[in-house]
Amino acid sequence: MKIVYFAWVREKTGISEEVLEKLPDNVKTVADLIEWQKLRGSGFTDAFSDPKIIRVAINQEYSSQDHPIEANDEIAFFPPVTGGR
Amino acid sequence: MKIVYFAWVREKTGISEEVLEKLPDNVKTVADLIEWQKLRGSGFTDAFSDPKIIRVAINQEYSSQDHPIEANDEIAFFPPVTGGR
Amino acid sequence: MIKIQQKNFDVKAELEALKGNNHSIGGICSFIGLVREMAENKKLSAMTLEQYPGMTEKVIKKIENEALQRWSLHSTLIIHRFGRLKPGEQIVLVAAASAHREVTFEACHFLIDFLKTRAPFWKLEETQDGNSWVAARDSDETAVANWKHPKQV
Amino acid sequence: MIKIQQKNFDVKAELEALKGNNHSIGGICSFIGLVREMAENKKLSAMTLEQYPGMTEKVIKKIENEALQRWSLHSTLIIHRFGRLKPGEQIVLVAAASAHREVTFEACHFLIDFLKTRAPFWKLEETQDGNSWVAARDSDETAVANWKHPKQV
Repeated sequence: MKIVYFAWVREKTGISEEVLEKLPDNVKTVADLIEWQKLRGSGFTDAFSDPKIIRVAINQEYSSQDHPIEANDEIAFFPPVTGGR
Repeated sequence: MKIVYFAWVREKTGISEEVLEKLPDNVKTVADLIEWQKLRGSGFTDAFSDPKIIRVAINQEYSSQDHPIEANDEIAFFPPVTGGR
Repeated sequence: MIKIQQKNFDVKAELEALKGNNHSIGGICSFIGLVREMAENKKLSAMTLEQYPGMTEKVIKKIENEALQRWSLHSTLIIHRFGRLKPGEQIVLVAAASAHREVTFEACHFLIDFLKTRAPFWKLEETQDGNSWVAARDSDETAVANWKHPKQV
Repeated sequence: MIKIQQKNFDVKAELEALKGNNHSIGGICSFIGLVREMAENKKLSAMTLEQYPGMTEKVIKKIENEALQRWSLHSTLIIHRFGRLKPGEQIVLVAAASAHREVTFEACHFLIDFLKTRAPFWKLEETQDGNSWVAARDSDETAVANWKHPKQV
């Protein structure tokens, strides 16, 4: 599973992208993944402390946090977008 | 009095601008002037045959046809405008 | 800024001049009007725009002033050409610059709607069937009437 | 046409390319977004736009397709820059070309509203107080929600 981070989520975790080979069996949805991220250390705990303000994309499509995830997915975590002008 | 003509009003009268030194005493409004114009010959009769489709400006301001006219006025006759795009 | 001219205009240069060195501008909405090749079912070879010199500037100045009163704008630009133009050529450029994007759209739309129905220009179309003056359209008057009721932004 | 790029763009050249040789286009409405010097009450020295390469193009392609389905347009153009930009610099150019002016305004406005709330870009502002990420605004979500109810044109 490839995970990418943007904006302040990237800054807090200190990682822009990573590949996770194996996740615990009970991590089945985006929400499960967020709970698991919180346990990875201070930067992650801080980044994911309030899941409501985190946005998610699975394979470059916006997704809700109750969406299931699969081993080959590209999961992105980021704040609400602020493009345009 | 200076009179200017635009678009098909100009084409029909055959005149783009003219200065009239003296008008009959009973020509007091734009409408009176239009009635008088009709009597000036075939081109004018044609141009002013239907006053409803003629637009008027007095001293470069849009005006209604019941507006009084004065000796020093610049009176313009033209079709509805079609600028812009 | 108002320019009534026969020659063409350079959109980039004109919009840069509109912006100037003002770094509080967040957006510029612009509209470019072009000569269309087809006029109803006839193919146009050219179009000639006649104007009322002097009155044109006065009328457009009023339209511009109304836009500047109605919205919080940094600047507006209206360039209208006259003379003989071929299909594909630029006729008109209207632009509005402001801190916020919503008002640039409103103001630019307002300017072109009023230009269309108030500025003393007349269009003569040349087609294979001869020349004819373009008639005013009711839909343009309706567009202007709609501005009298404040729009929801 | 969609371009996600670091370098600046030339509005004239881009709009001419959008128009091409199509003489059935009657108008082009465009919006240029610029970096503002003041961010709330702080003076900006620069702004850095971060994006999600790949997803950006996908999302914008969808927005463009929706506009092309919704209105009768000849072509649309969306250019969005990323990287570090100074106050006064161009961020985004959106344009819509059509036979008729009303739809160019509607479509161009739609494109920028959706770009603002859907395209995966994030803005980092640099001020004398340090760097901070720009938060999303409720008013932008409201603007998008309004497009779900067909607007009066």
